Amino acid sequence: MSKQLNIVYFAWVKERLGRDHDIVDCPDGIGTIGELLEYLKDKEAVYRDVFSDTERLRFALDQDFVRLDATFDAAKELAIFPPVTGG
Amino acid sequence: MSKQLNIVYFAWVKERLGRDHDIVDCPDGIGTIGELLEYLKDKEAVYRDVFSDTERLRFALDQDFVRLDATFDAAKELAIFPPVTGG
Amino acid sequence: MIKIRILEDDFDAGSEISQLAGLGGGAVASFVGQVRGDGSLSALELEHYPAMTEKALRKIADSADQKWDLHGVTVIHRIGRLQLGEQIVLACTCSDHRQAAIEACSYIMDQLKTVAPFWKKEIMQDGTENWVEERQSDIDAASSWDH
Amino acid sequence: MIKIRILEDDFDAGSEISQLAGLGGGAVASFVGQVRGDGSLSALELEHYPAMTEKALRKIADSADQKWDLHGVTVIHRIGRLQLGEQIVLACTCSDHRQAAIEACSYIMDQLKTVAPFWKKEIMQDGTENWVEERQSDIDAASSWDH
Repeated sequence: MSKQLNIVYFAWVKERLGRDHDIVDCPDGIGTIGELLEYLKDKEAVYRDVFSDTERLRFALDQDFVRLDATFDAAKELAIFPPVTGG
Repeated sequence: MSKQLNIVYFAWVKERLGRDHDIVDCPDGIGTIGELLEYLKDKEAVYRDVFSDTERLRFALDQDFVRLDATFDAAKELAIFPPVTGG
Repeated sequence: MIKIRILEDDFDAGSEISQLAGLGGGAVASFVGQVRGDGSLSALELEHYPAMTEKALRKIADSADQKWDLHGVTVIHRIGRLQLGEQIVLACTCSDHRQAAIEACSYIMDQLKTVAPFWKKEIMQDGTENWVEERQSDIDAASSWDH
Repeated sequence: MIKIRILEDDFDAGSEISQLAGLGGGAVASFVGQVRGDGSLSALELEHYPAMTEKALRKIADSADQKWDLHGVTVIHRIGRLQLGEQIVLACTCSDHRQAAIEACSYIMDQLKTVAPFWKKEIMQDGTENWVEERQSDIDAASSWDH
């Protein structure tokens, strides 16, 4: 059974995707953020463009920083954004 | 010919000497602060008491920190005080 | 006492510092970052991740509070559009000892630069916009505390 | 711009910080030291060497200004009798870069503790008085910058 994940975007990730979030039905067999990105890139050209270089992206699961190889398990919200530049 | 030196005291040095300055006629042959202190200790008991441990004293000549072996040359003012404790 | 604020409006750094000073330690260190007039810059736009921001700042403040003996920490970060010279961020720490207060303040700023979810966009005088890139010196500064 | 003040009256740290911030750098660091209520302490009496104090503080500020790229430095130190909780000292630095501002502020405080001609006397609640002794940790902190 697929699970639903809310994906939120910030900064140039949001601008280049042209939206601030997606609700994605995540098929079985996709367990890590990296796998999810590959799945999305297969689905839509804009994802291929914006997610092409994962070195330039950072991720948070339920508001905690994680790496590309993190599994999302029961997480409800994935955030994808560039490195932070506050302060 | 002797030279006149204004000596100023601060903190417990001042309190224990019971005065905030002395004007001292400094005889020929006395060139360093250390020699001057020995000269004063010979003259008066209170100096022997307050200047007994020079490790606990700090010195400034014309408002610049110097060490016990500094020569006072043309300096006009010698300050004798404990280590500073501001801030 | 840890105080975290995320604000669109400006803040009064002096009042924040004296509030923290009122907690009674002998040493209060603070850092204020403001929009620096850098050649052709006109303004900054500060975006953040609302659901995460306060949590991330509180985690940084808690971690400072564990590393040093502090009476209090205040962290304020602004969001939205900021003009040249406006205040962006305040980190303020209060301790019995000056090194603890200053080091904790420095640590908070270093961490904030790398793990608080804020993004700066530069609005230039000619109307162009660029997202600020992360700086290696900030990454190095943050990781210098890892030992 | 270097500003040195020796005052009997209190000062407004927030106003001093914002004046320095007005010089335009992106980073303003500050440190405030205040009388810490330490058990049986009632007040502090701050003595200084008037002919030397400003010169010594200016030398410290000049030296910070040479070591780091600063827009301005403010150092304020109070003298006379100070009650618990009262402000004693402010060091504030303004730079384009946060590390420069914070390090310079820390340096100024470390130097001030060892080469500015101030002496603190503690007035205890039972009326006894003691001159504060120098602390080895302050000497070590000041000499840690000598390289």
